Amino acid sequence: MSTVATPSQHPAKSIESDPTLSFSEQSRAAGIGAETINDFLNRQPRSVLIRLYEKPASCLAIFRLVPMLARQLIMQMLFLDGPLPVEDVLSWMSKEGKREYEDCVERLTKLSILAIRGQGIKQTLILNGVFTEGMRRALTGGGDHRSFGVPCDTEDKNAVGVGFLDEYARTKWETILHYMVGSEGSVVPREPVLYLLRRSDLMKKTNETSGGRTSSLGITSRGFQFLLEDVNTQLWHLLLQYLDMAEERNMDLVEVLGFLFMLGSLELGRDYSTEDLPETQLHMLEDFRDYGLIYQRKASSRRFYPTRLATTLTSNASPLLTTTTTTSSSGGTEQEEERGYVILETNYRLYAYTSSPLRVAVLNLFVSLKARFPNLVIGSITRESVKSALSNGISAEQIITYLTHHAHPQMQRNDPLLPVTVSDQIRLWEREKNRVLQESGSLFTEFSSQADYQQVLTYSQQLRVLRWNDDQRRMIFVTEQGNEPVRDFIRRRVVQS
Amino acid sequence: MPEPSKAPAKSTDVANAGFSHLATKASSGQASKNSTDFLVLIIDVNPLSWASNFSLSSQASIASRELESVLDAILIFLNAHIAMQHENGLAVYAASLGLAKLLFTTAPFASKGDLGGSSEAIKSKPDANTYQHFRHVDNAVLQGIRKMAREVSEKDQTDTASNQATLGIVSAMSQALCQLNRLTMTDQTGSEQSLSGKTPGTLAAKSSMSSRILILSATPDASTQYIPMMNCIFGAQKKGILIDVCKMFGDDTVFLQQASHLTGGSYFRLDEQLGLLQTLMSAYLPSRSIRELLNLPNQDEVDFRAACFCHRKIVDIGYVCSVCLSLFCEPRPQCLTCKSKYPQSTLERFAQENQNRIK
Amino acid sequence: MPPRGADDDYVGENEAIPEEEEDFLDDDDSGDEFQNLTPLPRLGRPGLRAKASAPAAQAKGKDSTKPKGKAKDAGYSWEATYKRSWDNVHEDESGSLEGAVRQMIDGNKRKRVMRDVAPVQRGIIRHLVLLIDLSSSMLEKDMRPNRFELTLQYAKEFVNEYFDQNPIGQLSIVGTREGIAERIAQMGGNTIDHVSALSNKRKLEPRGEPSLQNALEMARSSLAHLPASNSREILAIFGSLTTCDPGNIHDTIATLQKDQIRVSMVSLAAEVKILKEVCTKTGGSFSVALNEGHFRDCLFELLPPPAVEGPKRKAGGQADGIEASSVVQGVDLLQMAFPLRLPAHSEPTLCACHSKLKGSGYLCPRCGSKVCDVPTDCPVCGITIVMSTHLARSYHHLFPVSNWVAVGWEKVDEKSCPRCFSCAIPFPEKPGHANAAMNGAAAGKNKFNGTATSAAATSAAKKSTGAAKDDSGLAPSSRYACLKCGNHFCLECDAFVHENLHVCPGCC
Amino acid sequence: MKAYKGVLLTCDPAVKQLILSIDERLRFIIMDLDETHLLVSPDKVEWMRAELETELEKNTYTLDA
Repeated sequence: MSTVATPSQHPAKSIESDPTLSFSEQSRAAGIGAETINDFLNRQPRSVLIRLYEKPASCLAIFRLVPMLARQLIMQMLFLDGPLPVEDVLSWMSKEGKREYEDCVERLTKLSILAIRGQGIKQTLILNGVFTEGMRRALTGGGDHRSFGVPCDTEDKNAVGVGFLDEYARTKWETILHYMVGSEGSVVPREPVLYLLRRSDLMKKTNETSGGRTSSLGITSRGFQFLLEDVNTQLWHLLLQYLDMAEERNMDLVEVLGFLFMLGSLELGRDYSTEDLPETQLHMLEDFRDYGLIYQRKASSRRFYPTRLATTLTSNASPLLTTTTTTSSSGGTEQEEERGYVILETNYRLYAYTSSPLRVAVLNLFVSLKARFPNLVIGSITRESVKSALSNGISAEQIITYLTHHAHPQMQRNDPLLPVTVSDQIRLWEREKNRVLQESGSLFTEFSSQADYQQVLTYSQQLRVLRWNDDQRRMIFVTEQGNEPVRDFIRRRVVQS
Repeated sequence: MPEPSKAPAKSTDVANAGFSHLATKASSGQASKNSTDFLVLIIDVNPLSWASNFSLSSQASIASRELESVLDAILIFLNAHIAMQHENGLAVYAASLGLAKLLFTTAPFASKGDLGGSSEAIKSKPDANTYQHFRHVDNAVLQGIRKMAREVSEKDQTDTASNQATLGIVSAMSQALCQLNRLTMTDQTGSEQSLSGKTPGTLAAKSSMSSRILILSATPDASTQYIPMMNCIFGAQKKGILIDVCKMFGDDTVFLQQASHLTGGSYFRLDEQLGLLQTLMSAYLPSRSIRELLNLPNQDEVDFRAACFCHRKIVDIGYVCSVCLSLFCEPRPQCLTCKSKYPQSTLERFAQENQNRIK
Repeated sequence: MPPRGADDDYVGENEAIPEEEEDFLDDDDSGDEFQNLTPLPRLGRPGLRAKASAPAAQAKGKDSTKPKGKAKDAGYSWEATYKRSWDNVHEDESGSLEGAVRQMIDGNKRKRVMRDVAPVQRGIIRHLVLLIDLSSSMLEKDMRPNRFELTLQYAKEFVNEYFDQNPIGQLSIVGTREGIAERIAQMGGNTIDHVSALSNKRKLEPRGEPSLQNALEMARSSLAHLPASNSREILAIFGSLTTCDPGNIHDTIATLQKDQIRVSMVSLAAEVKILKEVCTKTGGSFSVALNEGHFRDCLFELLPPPAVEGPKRKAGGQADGIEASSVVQGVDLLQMAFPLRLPAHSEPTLCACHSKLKGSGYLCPRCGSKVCDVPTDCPVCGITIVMSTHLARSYHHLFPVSNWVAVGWEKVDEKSCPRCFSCAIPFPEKPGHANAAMNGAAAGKNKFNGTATSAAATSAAKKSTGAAKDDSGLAPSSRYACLKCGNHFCLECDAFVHENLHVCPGCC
Repeated sequence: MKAYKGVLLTCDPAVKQLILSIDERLRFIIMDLDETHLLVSPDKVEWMRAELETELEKNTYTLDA
């Protein structure tokens, strides 16, 4: 389904992200979530991981990132004292289970959680000692690792409630998004945020200065795709960039990751002390304030409150902000909206029950809006509007996913959820745009003999550079990369013969 | 324009363009795989059976220490269940003589007010060394069970009649089913279904919540509970709720065996106490979504022969009252349950048949 | 009959609401009388028994005349005055309809719950012949898509539900067309056989005239030999206004009466004298379907096992040769066999019922022959083979959960539990305390409880208008109490317990 | 044995005809390979796409227009 290939600026990673492993509970059909936290962890060296496992909170968070079957496997072995024979494990799996089991073991070994000992039938599985210790601690409690956040012992005179935190997190986060879509009167976020946006190729410098605005950042096509994602994916996308950056800034990755995972285990609406935090984490605290992950009354405050953005970080809940508001008791309308607000009819007309300018701005990316009411926007999906979205780099699949995700509860009764006419038409429009595919390379013709032709053909096939060939007229088209080797091959053959 | 390298990936995409229904089906299948799992744990804390099981050790202190160690295992198991998935739900009931109590639930609608002292636990300061969710569960369950034990022992002293009371396991099951029912209702999109009348079935099928009940049983069957127990089982079966049973000690209970068999759950009899944690972890932790990947312990033979109401004898051929369907192992003139009198002729005929067979 | 428009059933449904409400109130009354009695009627004391069954019979009689009465009141649906359905809906103070709509929904829920729970003796071991008119009149299109298609569809649903509710019941299907009766499905307990027989539309093509007498005779022949303890019923779906009979139908009625076969009918066209007479004389019910929805309701009303009318039935002359005695008829001791289940991986052997080679199956404990499916009668020794779960599945008909009563505010005090006993949802605060609580944490947690809060709002509204007694059976305090254990439950649990669970969580 | 540098276009036959007609105005096709493939000179591709777009646009009708 994925339409956008792995981001080109990370060639190293794209090799790592083996499709079988990309296990993307978070990554959507679209390409933004192409690298997940899993891929990031997979490429960490063993020493980093082992140090990470010293904190039970990190163990728990990483535990929740691996596939369900792997989690079960870990749990099963956690309280066994000896190694577990592979044979036993296999006898306990059903036929389908065995296939998934291979993947799980591979992933767990990559994370240095599991090791395979021995050969042949006598193979045994053994859990990493540090991880076992950490995980057991997490489950049984106790110890003095203090990895689940140190609460403040003193009463906060300016204590804030959950409702406030939710509101705070939302405004902070939406400020960034608003800035990206360039809504009227949006506030410019702080420089580190802008830097991250630029770095992650969501926005780039534009030469023309628009209006009276001081900033000269413009949204990129990746940025548009980013907007259509749900908050969880967006957040992780930025955090991964942050992790990448942390490496460059020589921050200790273990502390950075450890802090992230700790945030995920904190309790909403409680204040935690900053006192025991090391330098790196204090620094992160400051950065995370900008994203709304954390609330601090003053920069110098000795306590901080995690917001819901932070506490649900390590959960796989698909629409994160949904949980943000459904379980909170603030603002009834907001609650309703979170369950979906878009009604799409077979006549391409779209009704969006929302008052959020951000949502309207996002919809405006691919819907031509007709009318706006206080709590309702009416528009229709037209060829023009979809085409402009496509030219911005948004794919049809992304549009459809977005509409599905935000469908109004009233639509839930339909099966399929979206009118088939509309979803198919959007795909057809995309296809229309791709009626001509191009690929540069070279065409080889006028081979002297059928044998020559055949050899070059096989050779280019082996190199996987062949794009087109015609046996009758003995013509071969190879890609640009294939040009040189094939040319060499022909030359060598000429010399030989 | 897309870069050329995309072309191969694209082709399937394009091919799917006209078949969006296929695409949506596939994606919904994916979603259901990560569905949330709601576990209801019913702990049998019947003091009589606990005491009798450890009567060999003869000292009350040892028995209570045993209980503590079992509780520890249970708490680790509960924590593991919550750890498995952030969204996993949990409710814990304790069933004792004549009563069943909700100790903890994550169901959003339930009032947490007077649940087993958990309110005090929430107020208390968190501790940096424990995951908060775990702490809430542990505190609620521990305090709840202690409170219950206190109440039961107090009641014991006041009236001895409570010794005759049966175990509140059916009460716990029916409460659990009610809560699960409510949970699946709030899970679906509200009230439209009852307006349109016939939709609930289709909606229920779509709901992504999978729920199961795990019973840690210590007490043998009570024959008086047969009918309510069976009704609970059928209720669970209709709602698609699994019932897992772990028999901690004591004899097998036929009712619970049937419960797990009829609802597709697993029944396991623990041979030694020490294995409790490992058994819980390996057999009862897997959520329904990954059960299809595993071979869980299963009963080969479930005894579906019925036990008669008069002597609790297992019968091959029984005599059934046509009014209340009570089952007896031998012909009798009057029904024990509904007091209906049977025609003399029938009784004579049966007597004759029996004689013939003996000949 | 002219085809009915789509808006007819709209009116029809609205029509049904007040009618049924009245009805359930009646049921409720009769239930009250029973509450003085032990849960099961003591058959040994005929006096009590008679008293108990009399109102039941009355209620039953009312039931049977209900559809007719309804039809009379409403006239034909095209003659009815236009119902202003929106008049029933009132806005609350804030101008929202939510409360009013919610109350209607809850009212419906409660109504479904308030079934007759009077503990009457029911004929659990049912034998029913489903008789389907296959005459050309079934091709009328007054019901969509036409009578025939609709009937087949509902019949399939009926069969499925029937076996679900009557696991040890048996069913056979008979059709009638071109003046003769034909058997569509043999008497048996297998849902799949019956449904597949009903799915074969080509074989059931309606044509010609029906013959009521032939059909009844054929149905009777498959019921008459059954033992007295089994309840024998015929359910006919009749579309034609005429019948083409070879003899005197009154003779047939007399034999049906003699064999104690109860005939119920659903007519799709109109009330026909002879059809009605068959039903009333045999103790069945007769109804005329007004529209598609009502047709379904009429059919499905007959799903729960019928009450057994004790004194009227007299044994004697039965195929089994059971002599009449002083005991109430229908009460009997039955011999049943509980088979050994063979797992699927066991050695394949021939089964006694189809002579097919199969691994799985059940062994009759008396003669050791193998059958494919239970419940059934052993083909070799004739004993009834059932699983204990089949028996258990019927228990809820015999020991129903008593109706819970709505609790008024005056009965709520500090001692009563603040949350539903079974699902732990908090109940709304008593109005007096509400203001104080609203400011506190309670306001937040009540949000989840949409039902309860809005119900409280509507009940508060009701109070202000002076309507003291809530006629819909809804509790102003959103609490429903079990009289036996005294626990309070919410509306959802009330519905769930009575419809699905059949166990009161407090009583066991 | 000969080699041409160029861009391989893959398209459906209908679009190919359109491209051929554009080619009549300004030659850019190096070789017509088969029903669905064309070899064209790399520097004209963008221009050709723009032309094709306008051509296709002429044949599309929308209600809103």
